[in-house]
Amino acid sequence: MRYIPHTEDDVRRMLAVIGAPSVEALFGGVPDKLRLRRALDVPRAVSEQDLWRELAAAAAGNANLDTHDWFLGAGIYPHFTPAAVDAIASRSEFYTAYTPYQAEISQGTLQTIFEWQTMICGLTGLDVSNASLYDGASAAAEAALMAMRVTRRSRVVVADGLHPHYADVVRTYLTGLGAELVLGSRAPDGRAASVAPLVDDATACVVVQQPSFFGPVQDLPVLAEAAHRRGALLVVVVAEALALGLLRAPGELGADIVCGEAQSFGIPMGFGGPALGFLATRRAHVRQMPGRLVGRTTDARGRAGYVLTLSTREQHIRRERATSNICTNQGLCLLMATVYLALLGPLGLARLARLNLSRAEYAKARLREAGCTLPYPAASFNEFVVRVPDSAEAALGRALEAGAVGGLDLAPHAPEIGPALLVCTTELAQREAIDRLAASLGGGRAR
Amino acid sequence: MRYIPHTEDDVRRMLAVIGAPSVEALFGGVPDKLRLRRALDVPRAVSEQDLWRELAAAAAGNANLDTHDWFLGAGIYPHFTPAAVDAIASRSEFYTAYTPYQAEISQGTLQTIFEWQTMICGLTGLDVSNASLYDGASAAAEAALMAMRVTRRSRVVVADGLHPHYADVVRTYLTGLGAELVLGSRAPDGRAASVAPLVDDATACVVVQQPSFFGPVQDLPVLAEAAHRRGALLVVVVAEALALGLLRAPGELGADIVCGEAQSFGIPMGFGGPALGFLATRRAHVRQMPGRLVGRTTDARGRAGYVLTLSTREQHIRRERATSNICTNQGLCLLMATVYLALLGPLGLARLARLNLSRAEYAKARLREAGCTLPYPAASFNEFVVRVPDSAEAALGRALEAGAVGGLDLAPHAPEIGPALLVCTTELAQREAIDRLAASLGGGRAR
Amino acid sequence: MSRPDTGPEDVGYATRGLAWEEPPIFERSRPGRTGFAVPAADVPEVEPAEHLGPDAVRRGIPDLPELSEVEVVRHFTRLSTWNASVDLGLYPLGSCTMKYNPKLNEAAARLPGFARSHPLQPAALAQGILGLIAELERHLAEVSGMDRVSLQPAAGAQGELAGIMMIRAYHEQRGERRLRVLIPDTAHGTNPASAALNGYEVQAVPSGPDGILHPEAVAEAMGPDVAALMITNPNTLGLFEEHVARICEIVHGEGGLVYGDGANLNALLGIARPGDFGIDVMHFNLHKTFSTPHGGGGPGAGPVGVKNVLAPYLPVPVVRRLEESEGTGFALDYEFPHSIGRLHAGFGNVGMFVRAFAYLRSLGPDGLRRCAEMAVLNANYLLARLRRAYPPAYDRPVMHECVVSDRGLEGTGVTTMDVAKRLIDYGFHPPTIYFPLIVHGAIMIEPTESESLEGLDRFVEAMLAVAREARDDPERVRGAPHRTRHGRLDETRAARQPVLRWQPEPPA
Amino acid sequence: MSRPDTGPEDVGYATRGLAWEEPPIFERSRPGRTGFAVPAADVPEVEPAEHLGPDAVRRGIPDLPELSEVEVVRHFTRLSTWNASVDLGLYPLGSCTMKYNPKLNEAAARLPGFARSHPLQPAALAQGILGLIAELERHLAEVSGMDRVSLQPAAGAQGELAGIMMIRAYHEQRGERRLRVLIPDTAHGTNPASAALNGYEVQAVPSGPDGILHPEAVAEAMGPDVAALMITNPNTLGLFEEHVARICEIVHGEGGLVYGDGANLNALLGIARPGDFGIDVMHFNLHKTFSTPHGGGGPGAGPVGVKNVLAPYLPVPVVRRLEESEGTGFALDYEFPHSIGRLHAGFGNVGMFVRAFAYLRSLGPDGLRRCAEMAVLNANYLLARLRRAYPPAYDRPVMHECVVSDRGLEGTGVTTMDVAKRLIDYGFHPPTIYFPLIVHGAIMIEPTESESLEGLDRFVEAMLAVAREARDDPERVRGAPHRTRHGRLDETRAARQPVLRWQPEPPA
Ligand SMILES: Cc1ncc(COP(=O)(O)O)c(C=O)c1O
Ligand SMILES: Cc1ncc(COP(=O)(O)O)c(C=O)c1O
Repeated sequence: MRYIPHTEDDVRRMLAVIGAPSVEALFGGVPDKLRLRRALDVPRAVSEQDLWRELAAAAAGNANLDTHDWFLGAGIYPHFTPAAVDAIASRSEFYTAYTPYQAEISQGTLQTIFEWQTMICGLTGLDVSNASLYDGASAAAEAALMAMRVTRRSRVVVADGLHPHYADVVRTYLTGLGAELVLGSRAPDGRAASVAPLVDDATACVVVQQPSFFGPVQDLPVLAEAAHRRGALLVVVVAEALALGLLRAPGELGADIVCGEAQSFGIPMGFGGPALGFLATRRAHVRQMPGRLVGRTTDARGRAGYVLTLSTREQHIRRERATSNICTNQGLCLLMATVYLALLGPLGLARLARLNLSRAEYAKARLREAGCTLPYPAASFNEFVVRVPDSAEAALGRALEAGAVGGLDLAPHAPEIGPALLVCTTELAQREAIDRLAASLGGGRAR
Repeated sequence: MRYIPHTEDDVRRMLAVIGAPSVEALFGGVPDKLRLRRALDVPRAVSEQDLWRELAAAAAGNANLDTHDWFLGAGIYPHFTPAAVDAIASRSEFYTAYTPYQAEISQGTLQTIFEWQTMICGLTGLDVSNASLYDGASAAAEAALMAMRVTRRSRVVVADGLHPHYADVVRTYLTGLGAELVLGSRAPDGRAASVAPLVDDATACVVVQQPSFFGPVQDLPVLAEAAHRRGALLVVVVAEALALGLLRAPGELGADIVCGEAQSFGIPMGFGGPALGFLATRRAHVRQMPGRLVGRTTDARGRAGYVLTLSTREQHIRRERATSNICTNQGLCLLMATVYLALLGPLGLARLARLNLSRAEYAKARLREAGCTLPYPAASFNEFVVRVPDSAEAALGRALEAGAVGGLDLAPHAPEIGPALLVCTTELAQREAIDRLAASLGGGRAR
Repeated sequence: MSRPDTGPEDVGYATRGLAWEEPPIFERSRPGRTGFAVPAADVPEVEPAEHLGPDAVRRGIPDLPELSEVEVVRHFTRLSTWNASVDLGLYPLGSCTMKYNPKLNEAAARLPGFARSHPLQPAALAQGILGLIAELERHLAEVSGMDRVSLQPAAGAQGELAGIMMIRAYHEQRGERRLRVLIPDTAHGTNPASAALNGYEVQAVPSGPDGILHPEAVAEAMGPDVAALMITNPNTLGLFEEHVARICEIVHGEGGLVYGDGANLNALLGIARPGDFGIDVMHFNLHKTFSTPHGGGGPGAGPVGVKNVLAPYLPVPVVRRLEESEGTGFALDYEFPHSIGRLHAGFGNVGMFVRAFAYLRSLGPDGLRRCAEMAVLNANYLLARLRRAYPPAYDRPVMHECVVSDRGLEGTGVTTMDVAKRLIDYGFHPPTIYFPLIVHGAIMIEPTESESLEGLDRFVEAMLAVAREARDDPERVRGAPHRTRHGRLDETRAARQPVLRWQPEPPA
Repeated sequence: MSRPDTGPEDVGYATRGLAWEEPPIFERSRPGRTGFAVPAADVPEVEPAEHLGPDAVRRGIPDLPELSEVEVVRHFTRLSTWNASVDLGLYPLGSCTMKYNPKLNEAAARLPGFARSHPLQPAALAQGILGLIAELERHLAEVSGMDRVSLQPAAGAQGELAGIMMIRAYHEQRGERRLRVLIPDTAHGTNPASAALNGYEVQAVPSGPDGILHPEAVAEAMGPDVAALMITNPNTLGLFEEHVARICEIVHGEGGLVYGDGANLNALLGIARPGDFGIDVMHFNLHKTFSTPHGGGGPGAGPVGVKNVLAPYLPVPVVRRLEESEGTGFALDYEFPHSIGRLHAGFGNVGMFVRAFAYLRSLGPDGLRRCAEMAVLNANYLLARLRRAYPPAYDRPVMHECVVSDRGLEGTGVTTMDVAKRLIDYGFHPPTIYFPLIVHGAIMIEPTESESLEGLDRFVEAMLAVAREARDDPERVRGAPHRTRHGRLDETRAARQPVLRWQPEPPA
């Protein structure tokens, strides 16, 4: 077995030192009736070469960015990742290390997290960011729980436009806590309708996704007003982090917690995971934050360095009184995102976001011409709802024939819109591809 | 430009320190009439994303191991490379370093070369190996030149079965030196006919490829005898290095120089390059060797370490009296091969070679049944000549239809054999693929 | 500012050498630099401020640095040189199973069909991945003796949460409101944290003088209001909970369920199966037992396995092999009325599934068993060689890891923390320390099966050298590490005046 | 065995830290270990000894170690930590153009269509690569002002050999036997070595007091028996050979040809073209000017470019775009009766072509010119800041690199070698030293355009610190390096008693 060094001679010598007659004897502590007395029924081992063939075949069984034009986003976005990102993430000093408990021998990971925390503060307009959470959905859930701890309240108001899967996860996390989940409605322009009527003195927070799952850019100041008037927090959830390259920092518009999904920052779609949940808040709430935090300190010789800190919030110290149960998080994804943001810088990120926006506006025009309609007039970023002339299924079928994964069928999530798709255009969606998509979705019904 | 850090402000400050009015002024040393006063006529720069699309398209334009079954070897062999090899070769400490001139800060590269030299000694049965040469062909040429220096003779006898491209390169390297190149003939069994009649007192060396380009394993002792009787050296060229995992070390059979191509040791076929030339010889000839050599020494504190040594053979010291003009060689390929051999070890290499051999014997049987003939009875390793019923072209066409690159059409190299292919079966050629190949080459003419 | 290059050079794997320096990346930033080329716009450019309104768009992005590609690459390459890692040496963090992460798995997870596919693409266009998920679920069920597995949880702790939630759903389905969850005092922190996160009251159960859980203790704590007992087997002392079957009976007897923390499953591969102990639900740590890399703190994957009684409550979506009638291939099912719902926006950390699957296929039944055997052999070998200098917390045969106390250091003034830091000087990442909490100055060592005999001997020599130093030269140990770029870092100071983000130095 | 951790910590990029140790891999070997799984045989197994005869097969393979995959990975990962590299910092080896190696290019070269294709597969199945080769040849011709390019030579030195051989073929074609090749005393060693390798007698031409070649000197050496002059421009002193045009006329006047060593082309990209100087044939170093990595000593690529007069002699095969009449695409031509023949079994180092092509496409005309401009700016900036402490060998404006002498060290007892070794302590790979030979104690510094202003300033501070140390504390400099794992290594000893392979210690 190439992953295990032991030779039979090694084993003999080790048993002699231990004073055990056999390896079998080492398992004497396992009661006989609990022993498995047969070989596991899993396939026989294969050589690396044969395994590679098998895995390549499995991979070939999936449509992907290399095989299709791509207009499907809805929480996981098709973006280009500079090669330098994976080159760094492939450094085994990073990917084969554990959580940096032993600071003196983990400074590479620790300084990276410190840099990431700083970048997220800049993007969100808030004071503190944690290292990471599992994904955007659990980040939204953790934010709601955090707001409940901060406010000692148990009612969570969710403005319209939260990713349906995020809403599901928030619901899951709230079970057993006697919490109440209230969903807002949608305004005709596609943005969230006013939540003011839903917010009461028991409300811990208003959760709003920016931009909305349906695309529109939400009016944060109004939502903040509604929340703050009743002493609730505003939780802004960002599923398409690239939007932060262009939108005003939510922290400047009243958000108390900004969290979401940073997969767009150089992390492969990877069939949805690993992704990268992030969460930032105001300094005042730092002790209620979930997740790891890295802080700067000094060493015995007064030299600056970094350590995991404020661990008294965490499970390994606080156990049942911890702010969260999270332990292993998404460290390597955080590294990738930090490298990605360092490569793009403020201008690169802003220009890339602008290209995404421009492509979306171009696509809207083409789609209208092709006979589709756009139900929601509110301004959007790189994703929007398209109503198709016939059925969403038929339209997606035509797109597929034209070589494109054309978007998300909204029927399961928002049947009220009618036959509609959520379409996303990033820097990968080239003009010609957009033209082909429009033609296929319109089904030749050009006006 | 993302590869160049300078901002306009940096440029201004640097010019001020230099005391130059402009960047243009720095080129004052270039006479005006020699200046290019227009932009270079090369395509405009593209973004990384667009470039990637362009390169992926170019790559997609080539048949490769992922798209076809593969029976084409003839000097570059389709083998499986364990993932660990590229993981190590992707360490930028290795691939972005230069030739290890500054030993104290290049020990990683130096120790690797020292280990490679040792492994090659074991595989060839000789005392000293250099770091590397460009490829098997130039290694053969350098070996012939080296033999000329050692013997102070200028006649080079090439036994039949040297790779035609190697022979071409030897011929090229011999021009201008007043050397004589003599080619031997082929025995009916496919091996080299006796070269004794060709070897005279002016003969520097007998060059023989093992196994022959046509597959047969040559009789080295007989060839060594013929060479040594007249004071010539025996140069054994190995194009399929994997054969060394199974064949007796040439050094034990009379070879004075063993050189060749080590691409089979974990280096991608890469359309023929970069490859990995190697060259080993007896201690007595070390000062006539071409290429880099690494030796062990000690540091100021008596600690063992490694340095480039015996450089007085080399161009940077000896200039026109150097043993070769080689400077940059194939360092990273040598690293890959060293990792590969370390992973396989003696047993892995022997077993892998045996699998290659077994596949070849199986293929021979299938091909015979399919109506092909095998003109050469001499025992071979993983490659052999197949005479096809009709024309080589037609046979290869049928193979291609069956999804295989079926081998090398020998017409340009050995028309005398008739319609024939050189077919190679490695660990990648699975039984079913061999069956398909046999059927297609035979063209349904099963006996 | 020079410190002595201390310690016998022939012990361990490290000495001192050149160390690269690098400031926070923001201090390398210069206005106007970039490491990225934005693709040329092939469509009319939209002016964001016009499109969204001036108040909605930002004027700039503070705290993003400006560097060229070469500077970014150098920055992170240098940072990487400050980390210890499995690829550089023994990383014996107890309970973390820092085994070798095969390179093939890294390459496989990067295949475009896996890395560049989307969770919401039609199932018909994702049969390769769905098939792999279904197969991996089946293999994990077989390895653990559970009936069904969901890969969705993103890490062990989320697997625990999923398990606890299924237990809650199960009881509520029966119209029962149970309030307490019993957890042994040796349990990992995530256990109580997960139970509490789902609203349960946590009650600690003391382990016996022999370091394992006794039926009496469980029986005493057990009651009709207890929803579940969470048990880790082998436990965090590396001891097999030999009464586990009886304990499960007791809990079941009062209508409770038993949660199994599978973080230590490496010790049992092919040897015994939690499902056969009576465990109702458990999680796996693919990033421990199944070799997926830890990534400096994740991503991991924490699949949850259940017995059929809990199957109705599994998270959705569920990957299902189609019935003959439906054709061939795999589909996604959402129709589980009793499901606890979703835990992840997608399917979990799919990239880790690919790696774990590759690992399972590389090992097969014999290889899996070999892992457990050699992991246990290694732990027992270490304990045998260390026990005189570092007495074990509980003197019983261990499984995949061993826990020693700081008793051997008594009177030296040297603490477990000092020993850990001193080990760094010898080129070893320290073991887990001060856990489990019930062991005084615990040193928890898990070598895993990846470690060779010589590697273990080197580690032992280093541990013994430190023990000698603790007596002969305690200052040297208390002052460790000496060979690293940084001396010991002050965690108290970090917590007292938290500096959690970079800020430009105020111009002096 | 502790050495002082010397040097101001704020200078340069390095201090001291933990360094991993690792013996020769053979000392890690244990019989029976392996890092490889041989595929199961799906055909009847052949017994080699029976098949080939017992005398033809080996009984074992000495000197191959036996290790598991994890041990192999650790071995080489640790070894890698002992190297300096471009990704870790400035690597200002003069004449080597150690610029940044873009990561995209590494990924591109690994695309299966490039990395897993075969040189002898039918041209029809290799159109992607053949097209890339043809395009790169065209771009290199435009950049250099030559008419035709062949990418076949595997490195610069082989490009030189190809060029010299074409020159020979050209003369012989004219029935002329010319014996001598003129080479300036500043030339790189490969120039005379390449000329000699092809049987020419090498005659050195002295450069003038201003470090460049003068027409008179060439005229004097020139004669009807001179086949060619080899010239490097900018030369190895970093100086532009401003008389190159006149010199070419002189050589041409007597029927000779001029070979241009293109190793320093980085200084001229978009600025001037060797072809416009009168150069007849030249080589490129893709691993210098065009950013392909040096790999610790290759692989590189040394394409050769020629004027039309030499085109008939280019190495075969030649990649040709098909005529309309023949259809579209590219073909391989072998029909060049006057060709010098083959230099490589395949097409050369194709993997480097992919990288260089990617680099050209990333830069475009403006980017290429920017490279030259910033490379020259950097070299001049360094010289401006260093000149007082390290006087330039020749006091003229430099191009992409600058050469200083050891005059500034006079009386200190400190040598150029000492300065180089001391720079290592500050985290810099030393410049090229003792070359060109005509400069006493030459220090040849080529920063390339990849280096930032701050990076250069740090290097300057280190150089100046060393100059100060040379006066105030010469022993410290003579004893350098101090911070590295190894002290200075004894090259004399290595050459006196060569140990060129590992051998087991004789059992004591
Ligand atoms: C015993 C035990 N249980 C649970 C966990 C939590 O697993 P994760 O870190 O994947 O959330 C760990 C991880 O350290 C553990 O050691
Ligand atoms: C000026 C000069 N000419 C020629 C060469 C030889 O090039 P290569 O090392 O690629 O053979 C070099 C490389 O060092 C060089 O600097």
